[in-house]
Amino acid sequence: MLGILKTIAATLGIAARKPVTVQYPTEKKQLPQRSRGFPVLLWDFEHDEPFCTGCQVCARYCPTDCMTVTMQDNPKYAEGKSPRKKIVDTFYIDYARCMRCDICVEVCNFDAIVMDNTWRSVEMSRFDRQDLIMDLEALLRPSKTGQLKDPFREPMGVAHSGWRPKAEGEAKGGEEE
Amino acid sequence: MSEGAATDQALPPVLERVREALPDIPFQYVPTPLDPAVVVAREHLLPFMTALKEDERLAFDYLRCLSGVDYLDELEVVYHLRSFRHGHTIAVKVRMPADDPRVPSVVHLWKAADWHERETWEMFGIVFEGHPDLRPLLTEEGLGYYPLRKSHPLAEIEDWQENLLEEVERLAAVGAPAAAPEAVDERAQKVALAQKKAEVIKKAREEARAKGLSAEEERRYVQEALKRFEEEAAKEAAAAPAPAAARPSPADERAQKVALAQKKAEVIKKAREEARAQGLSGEEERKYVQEAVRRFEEEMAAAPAPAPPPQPPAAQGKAPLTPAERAARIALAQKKAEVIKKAREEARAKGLTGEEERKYVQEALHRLEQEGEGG
Amino acid sequence: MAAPAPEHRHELETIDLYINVGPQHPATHGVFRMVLTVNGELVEDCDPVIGYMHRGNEKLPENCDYRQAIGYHDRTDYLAQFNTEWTFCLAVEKLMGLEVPERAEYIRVILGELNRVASHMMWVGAFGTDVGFFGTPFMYAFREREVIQDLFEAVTGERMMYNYFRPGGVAWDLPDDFEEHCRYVIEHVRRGIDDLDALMTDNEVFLARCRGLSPVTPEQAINWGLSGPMLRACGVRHDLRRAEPYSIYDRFDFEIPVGTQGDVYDRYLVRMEEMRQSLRIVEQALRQMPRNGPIMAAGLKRVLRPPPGEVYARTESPRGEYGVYIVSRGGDKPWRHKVRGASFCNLSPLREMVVGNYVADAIIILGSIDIVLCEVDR
Amino acid sequence: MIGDNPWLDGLLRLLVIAVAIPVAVIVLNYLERKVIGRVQNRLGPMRVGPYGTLQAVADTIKLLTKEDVRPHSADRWTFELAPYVVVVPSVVALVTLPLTEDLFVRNLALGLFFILAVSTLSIVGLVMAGWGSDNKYAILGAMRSAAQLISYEIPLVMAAVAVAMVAHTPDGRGTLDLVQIVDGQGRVPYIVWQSLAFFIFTVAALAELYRQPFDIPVAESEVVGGPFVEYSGMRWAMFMMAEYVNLVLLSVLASLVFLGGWNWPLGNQVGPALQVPLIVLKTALFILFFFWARAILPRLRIDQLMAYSWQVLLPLAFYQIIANGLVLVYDWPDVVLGLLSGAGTVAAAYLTYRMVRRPAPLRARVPAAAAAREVSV
Repeated sequence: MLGILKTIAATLGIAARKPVTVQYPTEKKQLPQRSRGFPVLLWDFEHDEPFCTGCQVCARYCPTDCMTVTMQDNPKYAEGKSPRKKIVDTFYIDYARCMRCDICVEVCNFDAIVMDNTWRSVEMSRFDRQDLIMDLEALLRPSKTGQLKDPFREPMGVAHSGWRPKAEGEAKGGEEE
Repeated sequence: MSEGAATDQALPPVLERVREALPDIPFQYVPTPLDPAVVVAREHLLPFMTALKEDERLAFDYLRCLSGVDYLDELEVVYHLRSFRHGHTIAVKVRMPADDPRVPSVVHLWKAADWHERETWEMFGIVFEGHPDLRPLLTEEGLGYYPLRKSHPLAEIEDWQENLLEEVERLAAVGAPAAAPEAVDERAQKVALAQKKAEVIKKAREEARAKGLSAEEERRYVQEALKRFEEEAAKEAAAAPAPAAARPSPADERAQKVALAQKKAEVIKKAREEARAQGLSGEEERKYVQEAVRRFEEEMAAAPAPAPPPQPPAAQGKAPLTPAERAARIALAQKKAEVIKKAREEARAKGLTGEEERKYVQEALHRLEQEGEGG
Repeated sequence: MAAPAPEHRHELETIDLYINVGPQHPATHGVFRMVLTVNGELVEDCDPVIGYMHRGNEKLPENCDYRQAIGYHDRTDYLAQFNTEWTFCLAVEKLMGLEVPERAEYIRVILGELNRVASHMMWVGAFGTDVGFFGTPFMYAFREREVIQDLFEAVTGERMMYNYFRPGGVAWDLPDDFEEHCRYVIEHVRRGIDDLDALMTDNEVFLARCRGLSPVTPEQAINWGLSGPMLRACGVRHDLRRAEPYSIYDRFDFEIPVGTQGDVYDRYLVRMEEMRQSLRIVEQALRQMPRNGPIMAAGLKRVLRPPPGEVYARTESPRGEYGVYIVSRGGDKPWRHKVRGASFCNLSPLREMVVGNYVADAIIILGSIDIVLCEVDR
Repeated sequence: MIGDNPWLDGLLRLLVIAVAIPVAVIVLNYLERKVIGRVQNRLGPMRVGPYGTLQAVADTIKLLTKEDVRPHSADRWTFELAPYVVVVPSVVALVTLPLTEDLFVRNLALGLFFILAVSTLSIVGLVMAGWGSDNKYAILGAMRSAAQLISYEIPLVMAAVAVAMVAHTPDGRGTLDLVQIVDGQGRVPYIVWQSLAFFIFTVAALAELYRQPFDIPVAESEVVGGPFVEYSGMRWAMFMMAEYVNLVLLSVLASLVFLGGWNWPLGNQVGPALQVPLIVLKTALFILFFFWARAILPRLRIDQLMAYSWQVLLPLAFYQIIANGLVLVYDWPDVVLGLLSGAGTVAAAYLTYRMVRRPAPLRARVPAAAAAREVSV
């Protein structure tokens, strides 16, 4: 019976410890900066337009094929207000299909798409599957309204093959593959 | 497997021992990164494998992986073996023609091969003779097709399903019951056939077990039952000719959109080369390319859209794009391209500037269209 | 093949009771079904039925390029994703002859070994519920798993499906506070292992249920193709990290725990000891890891096109030898992509292990094999 | 005796019990989840009501309102009556359970005998539930529960009888009246003189309640809840209520018979104000032990469980009764009783230890049918 006595002693010790439960809705665990929720688009506040130019690289590399992107000429470019000739016209991500594999963020040439690391993207359950298909306006909302404080910009991905430290001031312009 | 298999360059130590132990069985050495691979003919496989297991110097007692590979014209089975006593590894490869997928089973040597062979059989259709219990493992009985064969559709299967659904919805919406079951029927028929076949197999297997046949006769008994069943099914099929529903061609818009994007990309590239050829500065070059794209879009808008919107079923009989019509359109586009090139060379020969050159090319196009309508 | 005895030689002609254990059953760890032919409580015959989780994990990567295929490996063995991604990357690196930088190798070893601890924790919890504990080992095990998963989330951003390793290195660098977060995890997990040890190892009732149950001799184990803790419990000192060292495992010293009788209790002891050894490896790796340096092989194209050839790469996943056999014919998509799941091979001799025991034991023997159904059905 | 009408008095006392049972079940359910939660280093229910106190109430309401489904192929009346056959005996047994000298419904001269006799009836209910719900797991669970409850009923009864034999009463020794047994424990509780009987009683009580490590009839991982598989809603709630009532019954009985009930440290004249909390404290001690055993012990196998009862508990129970008999015949002082019983307890501990350490007997016997299709290994 020694083993069982030892078990009782051990469990008495453990029962005395502080319980580890986090009571979810009232207290929430602090998400790390790299937490991968769902992909969202970034808003360029200087030129008041999305960073994304609709180049469809992410749509091509998405394993689950959950993105559809179309491109349009940038009206602001004609007026000379923004450096981007092309801007995204419509951008749909089907969050029901997306498996959050972060390949789109990696291959994006213009660093226009990042993973939302706030609780909003973790609490993304909806009653109807159609509501999970996010259009351009819904994708831009977190970045536009400032919910997305500091998204994780990975310093080095395979897309920028050939490792070199990304100096701070380096231009974010997209270089061709 | 690399095509040019090196035959006699320096053999690794393992294969030296294999050469000593089995002088009479020819094998071909194929260098692969981790384990030395050998290709053995199918007839020599069983003696080769028994020697690998039993021979003192080799003692391959651990079959770690058995996989089938489909090289379109040939099927291949790869055995990866390891010896615990000596610590060396080897990969044995056996090739067979695709229409005669038979390989002797190695379950009596390594029990591990049991499930591997069952899985390879149901995925590739390679029959392992001598396997005690060759039932499918992952898929259900009587599936009728081998998923991992290259012939089994991979990408198109989605389109095939999507189109089937569209077809059904559209026909259901029109309420034409006569035509509706035709497309769906093919799939339901196939499922029914598979279920019937599964029952036949199960019944045959029970009878064989009841008669107390050994596993070998049992499998042959099941085979005959299947053959008898197929003949009856064939007779029925002959009596009521199954409607040969041609698979609807995947005319969805996504493929169309991609084609459009590619054409536009070509136009941009061509325009950019021309601009560079003329040594235009960055700014003009961009404008030049923009015009080329605008012209291309007008041209596309003017020309009739390649796939007319789905007409009502009544006109469904005429296929949207008969091959003759398509050939005519391609010829027209080529003629137009030549005219543009010719006009451009003339303009350059005359030393016209970019602006006049474009007008010149425009007129050439108009003349071509008048001749076209007139002709 | 002995001639089959024509009829049952039972005194009283009783029909056999077929019990379907699964596919919905609390003890089958996923969608797996055992059709047990039961005579009273004794199991006379067991026919394992698999294939409920078959999703064509070997056919789909033939349509994806080499980076997209990594997602499929996360989903074959969903308890040891770093090990499976590692095997796939190893295979592609061997095909292309890539040189993985030092720091990336150390990151892979640390995350791989911590993943082994997390996977064994999951097993101990689930096995405890099978044996009859009312969820206590499950809660202790998951408390440690949460700690490890928080570390993984800090590094890769995901708690389970990491998609973090790339052929040639890792996707991006570690966060700055990784070092002391890792030390906190090691110390916390070590205390968790001691809790579980105190709760289960000497517990007489646990001993009574597990000791001496379905012993497996080394010859049987090798012939059946067992690997990992199942093989080591039979006394065969074989661990790929030591027998065929891949990556930088030859720089660490760690023991390989080995059992004596090959029964269920030995499998439990081997897995508990393995967890401690993994923590030792992580500590050594943390000390030896270069502070900075490249984490990705240089000069990689965005789309990898390995030269034609074939390779069977294998690593020591928590369940055993996880092998990936890739045949490439030069294109950006693998021509054939075979996955040798460790659970697939460990599960195949289930019939020989279970027949002759009680129904209650059949459940525990199945639990002790530590099967992950996605790896079995692929 | 409230009012001079015995019927009214009896009715009122029964009413008290009828109210006390659901409250006790809800409180125990909540406490069990809190205790097991704390053992597992987590908080337990916190969401419904302050600190989760209303969680058990919410569960009860849910169970009462949930539709209790009856499988189509079930044997109708067996299926529907089974819960009542399980609940009624354990509730009836509460009638003669005294909390203090006059806090009971009716005190019978054969109180102990009545309680043990009635509580064995629930075995029939479990077998009816298993057979009625026409489900393979249920039948297996029912057969297991029948085997287990019967084989552990005997040591339980014999342990109680052993104590009843040596109970000190004003007119000589031996009585089945619970109040007299408790009165006899003024100075020394019977646990001291009858430690072996106490050991047997506790282990057998665990088995009676089919709680870990003897919860084979309702093993989740093997027979998925045993006889209760097909039940849901109100009927399942009745089974759970029966379980908790049995728990209370056996804990109170154990504290009365072995720990001296309301009498031991404070004596008889203290009055109910102190005696009731004392008996509640002792019962709580037992209940805590049962909860803790559930959290930390795995499950025995059916053959080990049966072997343990027939080969260890029963011989020891006989030994205990013979020892008591000797002491009564030769009129030795109580100390000898305690020594003999102590020796028995040590023997019991050693026997359990040796039996559990022995590896499970190897059953390599492969029945003929399986051998026929055996794949050559």
